[in-house]
Amino acid sequence: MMSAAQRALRNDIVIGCILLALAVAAPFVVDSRFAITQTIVFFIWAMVTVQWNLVFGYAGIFSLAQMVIFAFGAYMTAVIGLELGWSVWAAAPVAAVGAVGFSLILGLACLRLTGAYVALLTLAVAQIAYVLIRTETLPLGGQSGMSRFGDLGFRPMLGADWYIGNYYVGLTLLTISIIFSIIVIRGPLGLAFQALRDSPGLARARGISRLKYQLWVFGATAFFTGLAGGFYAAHFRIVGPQILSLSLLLFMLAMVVIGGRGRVWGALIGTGVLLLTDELLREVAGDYRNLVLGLLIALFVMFMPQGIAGALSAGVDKVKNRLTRKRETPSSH
Amino acid sequence: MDTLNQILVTGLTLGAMYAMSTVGLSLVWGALGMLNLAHGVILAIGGYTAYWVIAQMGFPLVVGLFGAMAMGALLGVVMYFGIVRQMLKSKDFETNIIIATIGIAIALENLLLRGFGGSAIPQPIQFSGGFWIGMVYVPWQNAIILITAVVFMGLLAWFLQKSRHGRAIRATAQNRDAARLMGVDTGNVYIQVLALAGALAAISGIMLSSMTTLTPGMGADPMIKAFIICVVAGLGNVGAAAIAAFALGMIEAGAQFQFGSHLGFPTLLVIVIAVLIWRPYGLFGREEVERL
Amino acid sequence: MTGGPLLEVEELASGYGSQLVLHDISLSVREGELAVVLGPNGHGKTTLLRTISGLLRPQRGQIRLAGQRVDGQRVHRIVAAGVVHVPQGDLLFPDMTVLENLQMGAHLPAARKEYQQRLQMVHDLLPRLAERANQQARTLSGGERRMVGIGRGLMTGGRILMLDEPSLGLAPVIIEQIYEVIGRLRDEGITIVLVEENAERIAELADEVHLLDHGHIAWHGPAVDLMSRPELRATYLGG
Amino acid sequence: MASPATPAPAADTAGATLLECEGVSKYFGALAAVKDLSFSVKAGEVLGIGGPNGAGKTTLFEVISGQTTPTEGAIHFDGRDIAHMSAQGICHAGIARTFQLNAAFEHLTVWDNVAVSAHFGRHNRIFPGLRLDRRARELSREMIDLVGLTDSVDVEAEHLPVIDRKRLMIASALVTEPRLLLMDEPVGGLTPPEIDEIQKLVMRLHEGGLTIVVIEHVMRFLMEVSSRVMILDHGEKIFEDEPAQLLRDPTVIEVYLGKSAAQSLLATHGGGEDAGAES
Repeated sequence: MMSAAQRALRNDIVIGCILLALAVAAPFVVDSRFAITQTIVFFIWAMVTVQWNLVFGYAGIFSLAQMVIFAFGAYMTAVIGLELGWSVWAAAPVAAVGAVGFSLILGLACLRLTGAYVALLTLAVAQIAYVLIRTETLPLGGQSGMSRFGDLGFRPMLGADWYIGNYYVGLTLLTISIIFSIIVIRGPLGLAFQALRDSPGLARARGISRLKYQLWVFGATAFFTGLAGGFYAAHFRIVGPQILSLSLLLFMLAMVVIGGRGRVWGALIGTGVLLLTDELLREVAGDYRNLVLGLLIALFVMFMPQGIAGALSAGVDKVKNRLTRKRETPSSH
Repeated sequence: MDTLNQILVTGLTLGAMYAMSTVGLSLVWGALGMLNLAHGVILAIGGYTAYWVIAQMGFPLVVGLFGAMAMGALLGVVMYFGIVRQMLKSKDFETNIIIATIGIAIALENLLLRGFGGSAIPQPIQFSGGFWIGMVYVPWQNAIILITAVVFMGLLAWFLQKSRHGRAIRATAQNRDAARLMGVDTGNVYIQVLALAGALAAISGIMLSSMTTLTPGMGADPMIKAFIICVVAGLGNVGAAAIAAFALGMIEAGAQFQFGSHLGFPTLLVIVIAVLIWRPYGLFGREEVERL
Repeated sequence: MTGGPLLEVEELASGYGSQLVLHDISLSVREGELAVVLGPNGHGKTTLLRTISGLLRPQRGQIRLAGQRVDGQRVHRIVAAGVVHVPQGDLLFPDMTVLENLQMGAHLPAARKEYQQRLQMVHDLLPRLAERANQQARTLSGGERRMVGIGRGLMTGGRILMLDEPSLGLAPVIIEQIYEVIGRLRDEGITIVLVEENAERIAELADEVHLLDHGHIAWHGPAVDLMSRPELRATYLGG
Repeated sequence: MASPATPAPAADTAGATLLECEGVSKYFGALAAVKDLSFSVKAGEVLGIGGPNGAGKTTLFEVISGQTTPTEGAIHFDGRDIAHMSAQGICHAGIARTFQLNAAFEHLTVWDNVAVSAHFGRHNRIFPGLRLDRRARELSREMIDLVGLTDSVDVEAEHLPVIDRKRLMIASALVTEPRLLLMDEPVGGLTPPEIDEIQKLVMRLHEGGLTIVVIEHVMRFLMEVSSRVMILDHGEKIFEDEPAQLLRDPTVIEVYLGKSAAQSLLATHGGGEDAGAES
């Protein structure tokens, strides 16, 4: 009989394939350019939140450094493109490796701390980067940002439909990062993090080093976050300091929290729901968009701490129990 | 010699402002184990309330000050009944409360934007002129900020050390169950602490806007500095937070003169990161050993 | 006032989340009586005291103090009604001095009124606390911590004093001193509920003994009856 | 990593010293939890440790297993100085332990509790690996059967009764393939029949050649399981000898056992030289 873990893995694969099929078919079915380009933005932010969910939801590291790592990937891609003249296809992966290096340095500084201290320190690092870029202390184009470093090159091939090319590159990158996150979550590392969260002292006594494996996940997720940054730069063809703003960071955090921390599909659901709400609120609430968003975040974390994904899986379990109880003969207990 | 005096005056003023907001934050963490990310926007609301009471309603400055303190305290109490009380019972309260207060911060800042517009507004509580001490010219503005901070720090220290309620707050921070077994109504303690922190934040909001201007987002930077000072002093150590506030105020003033005003803050952060790597639990913090 | 029982617990069930530790506990303690609750670790002794003092909300059953229901109320109200709980492991305020810890005991208005005489009584009963008055609680030895815990409880001046394993972690010679203090408190007519893992000597001191086994009261009765029951002695009074 | 002293020969031949503590002390502020303690454990031996609560027994285990570092003194395991090694390093070096308060990974099933210890506990891993390695799975199945938790494999640790939590702790310690097992009150809070069960298990481990150091209050268990007993009081050693001598030692009786308990144990165990405690 399949153990609980194997059944969960099978479910993930099934859900994954269905979503992938829908996403692949979408450009042929939907012909509105706005819907496709918005989905590309969804792909970018989903890549970041999926990795952040691994760091925050599973590894239990309360880091607010995800966007500064994302920005590192984006800016490095731009710099390589401008200075070395490389095409974005080569610059982005190199920038992603750079982001891994940057995150390991950051990790060595922060990961010996716990809980609130990590959040504060990573928030401070993000604020430093924002100030240094805005005041042009770092030669990264200041407030207006950097551009003219090239793009994915679909314009010559597809002309007006260039964004379809970007769409499929974004989809591929997101798929890879989700597969990576499932492998980590369902593998020994996922067990190690659950053990570290349940009892750090016992985990240490059983040979699990908190710092080493948190650093490992910090670096590994930084690769995909950096890559997402590179893709962001290639897609929008400009990189500016606003990607480091506090409001964007908190918007992304809301995606992870509302979606459901520590759930495989939590980040994806959260990203989708928040982007849709943001669009709706732009028309409906207009100037009061942040007010509603802020209250939403507070209410969700108070009344649905395990997020939409958590509530969904709880609902599914309830239905399943009711089904199994009906099927079993009453005398079985 | 002159720049040294200037650094001293600016440093003490910065220190005073940071002390006012940091001490409230450290108190709330000590008693509740709660990091309040809405602390920055409460600071801003304090500044705006003083402006509204004085400039728009025409009341005297003193009414503006106490009105702002009352508003700060009220926000603290509303947050207790609105969010904190339910969440205290939930699992991993420490991370959830940070996210919930982020939501409140975003919402309140949006209200400030709608209420007072985004453009900078001057803070009516201002004092011009100054006086000389030996070779040093001290503007009244800086002197009053420093005096106010020292007075409130003294009152707070007396309250915490000597008064019955102050001791109950310290007891709750050191061991919540034991405090309850002594008949302390911990719910009451939390309300007092949040109200106190709100009032102190409102005052530091007035101080800050009197040196710069009122803008809806003015609270973010001082809040992060207050966090950093708390971290350097060791979260929950109120006395050390006041000392660290003045120390870091001086360092930032020195850095501003040395590297230019926009580099004061980053230098501060780099120093803090160095401190945290050297002492992961802050200068005065202690590591608790977990017994299995 | 030896009228009805001072403390009555009826059909109490309590535990942590879904796991019940106490299943169906009924016991009563009369004014001036020394009641002892014995039983191995993990069978619900501490849970019982934490439920009576309100730190734990009972899932079923009633608790009455001098006829008035107190179960379900907030801890500070139950303490104000007169229940004093000296918790297991003392739970002192580490960064406060011994005197400040005792002052915290007299936090409630009723206790504060008689602060001076009560402090004098505690210093007479536990002279070491006067010597250590200005020392931080964190730096005290095991025995001294226990005395501060009991002294702080006495400062609250409630009607019933509940002590959770006062012998825990102390050398026998110091346990002797602690029980001697408890004996004197009993002679002064203070109602005491004492929870212990296995304390043969304290059983002789007790008026009534309740044996707790897996969350149920296995037996209760006068101490002298217990002494004459070898099979109960074997299982409950130390292997 | 402290540089090892002269590399001693493999210590698994019975009788060679496996663990050596010299002048070990641990201070918490002014309080000396462990004071200048020296003792050694030979391979294949069972050392029982007794003494009142707060005598420093658990602190001694925390110092040996690397949860905290000793204030003074040296600890040699198999010839290597492990005084300042991390808890993970000591686990990989071959020392495993169980805990007084029945620690477990609450939200993991019995299988996952044991498997994660087997995967990460046997040796230092640079890469965490993408799947549980084969050896880890084999060991986990073997040890779960040994301790008798076969039919609660999918139960989450938090729902286990006390006796099963203790079995789980033993299994998750054994899968790290230790050469020395530190057991902190393995029968604390158990009923007499449950004590016998755990005692049989510990005896079986000892017969398998595992060196064990066990802390326990239940004297009957401690006497029957140990080849040698050490009694601590206020962080100092007040007795170290055969279990049979324990009941006649005046200081142990005065400080720890109390007269009545000593008499009753003498009646059942002491009775002259052929005390049942000879392993």
